[in-house]
Amino acid sequence: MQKITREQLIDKAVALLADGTVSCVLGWSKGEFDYDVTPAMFNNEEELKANFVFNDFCGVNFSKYLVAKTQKCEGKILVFLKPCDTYSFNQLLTEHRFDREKVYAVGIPCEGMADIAKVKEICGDGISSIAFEGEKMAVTTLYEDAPVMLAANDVLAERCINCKSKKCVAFDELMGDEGNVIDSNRFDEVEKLEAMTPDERFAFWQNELSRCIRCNACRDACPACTCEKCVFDNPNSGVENKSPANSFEEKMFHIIRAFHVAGRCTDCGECSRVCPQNIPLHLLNRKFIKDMNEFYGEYQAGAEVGSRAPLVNYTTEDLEPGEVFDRRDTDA
Amino acid sequence: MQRVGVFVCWCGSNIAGTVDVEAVSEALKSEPGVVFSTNYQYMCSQAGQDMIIDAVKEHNLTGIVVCSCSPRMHEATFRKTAAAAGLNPYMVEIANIREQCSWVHKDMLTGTEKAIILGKAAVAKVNLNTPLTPGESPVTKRALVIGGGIAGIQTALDIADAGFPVDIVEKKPTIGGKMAQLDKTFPTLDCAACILTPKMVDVAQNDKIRIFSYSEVSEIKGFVGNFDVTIKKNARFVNEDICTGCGACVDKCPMKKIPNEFNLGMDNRKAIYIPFAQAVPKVATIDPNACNMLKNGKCGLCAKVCTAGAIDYTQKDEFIEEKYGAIVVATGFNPISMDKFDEFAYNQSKDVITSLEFERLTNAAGPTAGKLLRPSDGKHPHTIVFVQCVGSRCDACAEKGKEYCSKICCMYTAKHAMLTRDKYPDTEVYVFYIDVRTPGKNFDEFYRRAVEEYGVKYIKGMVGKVTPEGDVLKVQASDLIANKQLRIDADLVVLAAAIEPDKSARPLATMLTASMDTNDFFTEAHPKLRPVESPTAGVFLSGTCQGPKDIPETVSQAGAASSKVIGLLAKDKLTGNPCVASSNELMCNGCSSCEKVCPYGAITYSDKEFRMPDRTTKVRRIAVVNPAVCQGCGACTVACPSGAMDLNGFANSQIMAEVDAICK
Amino acid sequence: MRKCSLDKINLVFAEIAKNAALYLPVDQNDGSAAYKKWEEGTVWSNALNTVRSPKDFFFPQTEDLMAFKVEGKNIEVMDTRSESEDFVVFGVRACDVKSFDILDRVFLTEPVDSFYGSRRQHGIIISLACTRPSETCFCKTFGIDPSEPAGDISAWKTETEIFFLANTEKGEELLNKLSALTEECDDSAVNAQKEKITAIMDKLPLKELKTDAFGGGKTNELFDAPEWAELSQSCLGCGTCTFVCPTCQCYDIKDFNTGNGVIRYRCWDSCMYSDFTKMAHGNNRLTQKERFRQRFMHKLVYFPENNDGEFSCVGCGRCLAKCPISMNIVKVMKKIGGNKSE
Amino acid sequence: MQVNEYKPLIVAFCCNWCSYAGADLAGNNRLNYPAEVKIIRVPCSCRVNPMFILRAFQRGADGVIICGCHPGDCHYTSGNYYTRRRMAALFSMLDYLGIEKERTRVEWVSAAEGAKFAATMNDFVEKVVALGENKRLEDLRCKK
Repeated sequence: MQKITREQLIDKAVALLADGTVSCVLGWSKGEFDYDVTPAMFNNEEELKANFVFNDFCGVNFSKYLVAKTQKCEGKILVFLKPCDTYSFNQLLTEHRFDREKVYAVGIPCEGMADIAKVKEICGDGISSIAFEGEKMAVTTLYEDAPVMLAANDVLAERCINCKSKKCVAFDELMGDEGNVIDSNRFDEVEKLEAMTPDERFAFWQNELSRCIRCNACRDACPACTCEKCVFDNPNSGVENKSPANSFEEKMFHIIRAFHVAGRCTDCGECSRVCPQNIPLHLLNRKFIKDMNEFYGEYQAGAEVGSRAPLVNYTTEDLEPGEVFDRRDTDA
Repeated sequence: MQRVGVFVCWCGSNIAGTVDVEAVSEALKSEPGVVFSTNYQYMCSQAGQDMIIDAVKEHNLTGIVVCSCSPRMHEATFRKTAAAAGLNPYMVEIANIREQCSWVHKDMLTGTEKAIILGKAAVAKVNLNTPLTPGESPVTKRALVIGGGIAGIQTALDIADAGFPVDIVEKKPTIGGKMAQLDKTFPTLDCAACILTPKMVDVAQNDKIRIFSYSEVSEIKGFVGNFDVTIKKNARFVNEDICTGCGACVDKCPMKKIPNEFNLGMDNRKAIYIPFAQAVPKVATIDPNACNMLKNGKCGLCAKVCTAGAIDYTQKDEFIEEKYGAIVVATGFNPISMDKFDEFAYNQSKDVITSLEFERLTNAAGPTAGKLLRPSDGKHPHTIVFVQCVGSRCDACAEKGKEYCSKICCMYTAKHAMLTRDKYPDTEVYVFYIDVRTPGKNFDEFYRRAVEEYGVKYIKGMVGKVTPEGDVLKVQASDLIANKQLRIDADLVVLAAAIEPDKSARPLATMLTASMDTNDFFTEAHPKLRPVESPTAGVFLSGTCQGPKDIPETVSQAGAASSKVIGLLAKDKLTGNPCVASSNELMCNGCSSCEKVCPYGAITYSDKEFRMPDRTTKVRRIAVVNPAVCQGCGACTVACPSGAMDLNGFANSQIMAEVDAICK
Repeated sequence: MRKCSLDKINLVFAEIAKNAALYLPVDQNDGSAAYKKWEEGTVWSNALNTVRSPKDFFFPQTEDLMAFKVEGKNIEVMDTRSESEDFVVFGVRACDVKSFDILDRVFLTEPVDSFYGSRRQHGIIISLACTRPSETCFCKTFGIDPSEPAGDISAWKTETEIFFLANTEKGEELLNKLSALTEECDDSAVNAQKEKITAIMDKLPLKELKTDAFGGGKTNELFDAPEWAELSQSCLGCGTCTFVCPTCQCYDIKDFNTGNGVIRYRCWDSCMYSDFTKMAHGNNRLTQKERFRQRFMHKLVYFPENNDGEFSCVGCGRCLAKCPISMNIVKVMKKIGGNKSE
Repeated sequence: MQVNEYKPLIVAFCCNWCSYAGADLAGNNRLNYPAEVKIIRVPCSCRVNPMFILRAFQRGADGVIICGCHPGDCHYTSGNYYTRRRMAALFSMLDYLGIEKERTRVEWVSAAEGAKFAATMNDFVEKVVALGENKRLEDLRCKK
């Protein structure tokens, strides 16, 4: 469960609105149920008190919204950034995608966000309410009289289980304790795939990617995908398409998507979160991250502003493309 | 839709021997856009070219495909042909059916099939060609030489000789550089000053050359032919135009204990000084850190004695903006610091010196008036140990020294050893070396003379430790050939310190967007074929800023660099290669990925206002390619995630069309 | 009404699959269900519904319309039609069955979409009554009774048995083929189940959602509602809602150059996309607000206006579950419709 | 003569300054290599976009090879260093998706290495032939 509370965040937002530091607030707005939270702009205390929420379902990465919102908003925007959002924030600044001066960033701690699918896996469908009680989540359904008590860890989203950092790397102000970059096992799944035979890997990805419906949610939610015009929407690019017309198109889309964000992807996990077909897209991004760490030294996109991503950098001693496999084959 | 003409060349039997040219021209007739297709014995001949010109006129062709030899051979020819026919020269594509088809495949069927496919690819590409016009930019007919050592001096003189104005920016109060500090030069043993100072005078007297001494380059903008440079002229508190260099001020200056940089601190100078007698410009300079008048307003003697009234304590740094067409980097070198080489006791004993200090000790204008005397007690040294490769070829000790060979040390050490034995035959001279490298005209002969005629004791091995004991330096070394340890009591130890690029080079490279290697030497545009040009157009390299060099090499490179500069400045306009990158501003994100991979610094950013669909406006950062600087490699096009960046002549759509045609 | 024990369900599937391809919801390894072709060993999913709607069977995401073979400068038109296979879709929920009526209104009115029509002719729908609706279900809002699903055959599943009732000739015919595996029965068990479902429907959180504020003729009233800006402010412009929607029917027709010719195909399009209905002059709807509004105005106002008051939403709840930022038609109806929606 | 011998389709992207010239030299010296290799000239190996490589596979290529100047010799000083990184990342990704790693290659061929060019192509084609047709990155629409 989150240590920082909705009330603390509202107080902060109200204070910053009151003293004129910011003119609006980018925050989470409550939904129909207790988990369907929508990002929204709040302009005053009244709106905040009525609709602002903060709970274990506030997973949306706000950084990307700043690209559009800073252009539209008069004055500064207050944005609450979870540690993983701050990496995206920095990466976007590295790419000059928004004006830093137009944002007042408040770093907030995050205890990991819940995955509603996991909640439903345990409690079943038909959720009528989710209440947060101390360290537990009480889930009531239409079909059981007593609520099911869930521990946060039972329903933690994959990206949060493999959280890479609890440290806010960008902020004007930090609420709560300063976290640390943590050791995660985020590459375990990638390693598992690497250990498979090519046939097994092909079968795995064929199965996963064949589910793609080309809704572009992965791209549109991705804070690295902020292109004014995506190559996949541009009829002149030669790769434009609106549908996964066949298995090649699926692979093409996902390879190029991952390649375009390689070195820029902060591993925030939004792509996998939003995929309606539960394709583990983060495993593509993480493969690039893992490879580049191994080939060219550790690099975390967004850890600081202005860093040079591995694919726009080089050393004269880099390994050869063929050596990628020699290395692996000798390791095995 | 393009109207394409296809011309298949037989190249005598070179192509026609393995490719059915008739079948190729026939097959290509039915390709989209093709309205005319033929074949001929020699397309490159006058008759062949006339055939193309006639066909263009007769069939209103808008694009031409020539199936012939490599484009590296005749692309230029056929572009000229197209121009003669009134077409844009870039509406030509070549299908290489000789080098990459008829010459490598033996079978007629195979050769013909492949030739058709290559032809189809060329047709597919030319269908997407657009007329390209090379950009033109004017050339400012003035060159800037950064650095006033022998490299800069020679470059400036050569450029000026061709009639172009040149400015030299030198950060020291005088030009001359390292060569001015040397005594004799190998392998001819003529005196450095005797050959350098006349050149310095030439520079001073040349009305095409301006010297900005005691100055630095503070900003560089622009591109080849059109650089805007800001030069910071440091305040020297002496009006250069008035100062006669009489030296009266220097005589009267009470501040006497300032270490003299020119003699590497082995003697002292005044707070107001002229570095050496032949300095150019020969004007005094006040050291603001030493001058009492500048520090606390108490003194003013120099102003009193200056009859010319040149002293100006209120002088300020001055910024001069000037336009240049070309920039030559001649920032030179320095010996590396000996601080990390404790084993040689450089910091413990005054009698352990570097080779450059040795030059000053043997120089008639040096601190000892040319007598070889120990810095510690002024006595004649009787045993001298020279240590080579101090910090050079340092594989294991990369953090202390350099991995590369400093190139000049073998020869100057041989010179030092020989001259010592010549002047002071009673002196024992040892030289410790890893290898003696003497590739150069008369170099090995010179070294052999040192050993054979002058009895210099060359020992293969390194000195492990130098320990000062009383007035003796205990030298511990190994003789690798005799395989034994040696102990020598030396009076003087001379270290051949590695050389490194001057510290000013790195920030300068950033300003120039010129690339450097990991050792901070400037990189050439091509290591073999364009060794005096930087990859950044309009930036040239002279002397040791590019790599270790001796004087003759430096002078020849200076000459080469100047001829490149002259070649550039001789043009009134620069015609660019039109196959350059260009960014579609509607799609550009301004993310800077392209800029990061551009080897030429051809990409800059500007903020542009766009009208948005909802009728608001939005200011967006967009990339702008300078076509005069871009060389057309295409690195940016792949770095660009949105595909906003594309390359003229090799557009994404064109290459994909070729792929499609080949894979049909 | 006929019934059969669930133990024998695979025999029923095998029997159906003898004459036609049989598709039914199957659990995938990611935990969700999807329609898969039945073959020996395929296990029927217990999930409430599939992520993708069954509209794919009649209106596939991608469908080749025709092809052109290019040789030299000759172009030959090729027939690529392939929608002549008989098939049965099993386990379609009431909401999704209703979606076919909505699609029919689009594709089967003149000019008839022969691709869709042909697939409709060749397909038999066996629906399935819901037993455990989700909190995201609001089919009732659109007059759909999940206990009374339509289709060629309606089915009800209890703990141990499955009940079938043929509604059409096609259904009757198919049910007859299953006579050896099924037995005639009365509707008491089914009625009991219906009652249970109705009771649950009354507990659903969205049970009060009303369409009163919407329908034909409301364009002027709603088009410029200030709420659209707020509702659309965080829309990412992805196509998730439209692609999981059983009633979204917009498509684009595109040409694919194969190198040897051209395949002309159609594929789903999304009104949320910036290049949706892009024409030579540019786009109709330039901002995400306009695109967002289009989707909901179409479902709630324009469609009923042209289709006898029929809304083009069936309340299946897929968009509620899948929108990356949890914006959806329910929130739109409540905000735009105000107290008329409660 | 084998009539049904499998003929792979190989696309070779060659940089204008080194590898394309190397291929020309192979021609000058009449060094044979399989006709299945079709060369596309690019200014620098760094011009090769991963999209081109996927495009080639989509359209029926069985192997794609990228040739550039040796590291350190790039006509544009650093282009091939970027190629090296991009392709290392891309090829590793393709392998991760189960696509046979022998279908893609980067080779540095200088203008003087005509023999190396021919040998490289012979070897590459041999490896691709051993794999057979590209099935994993094919687009069936292009085979109709």
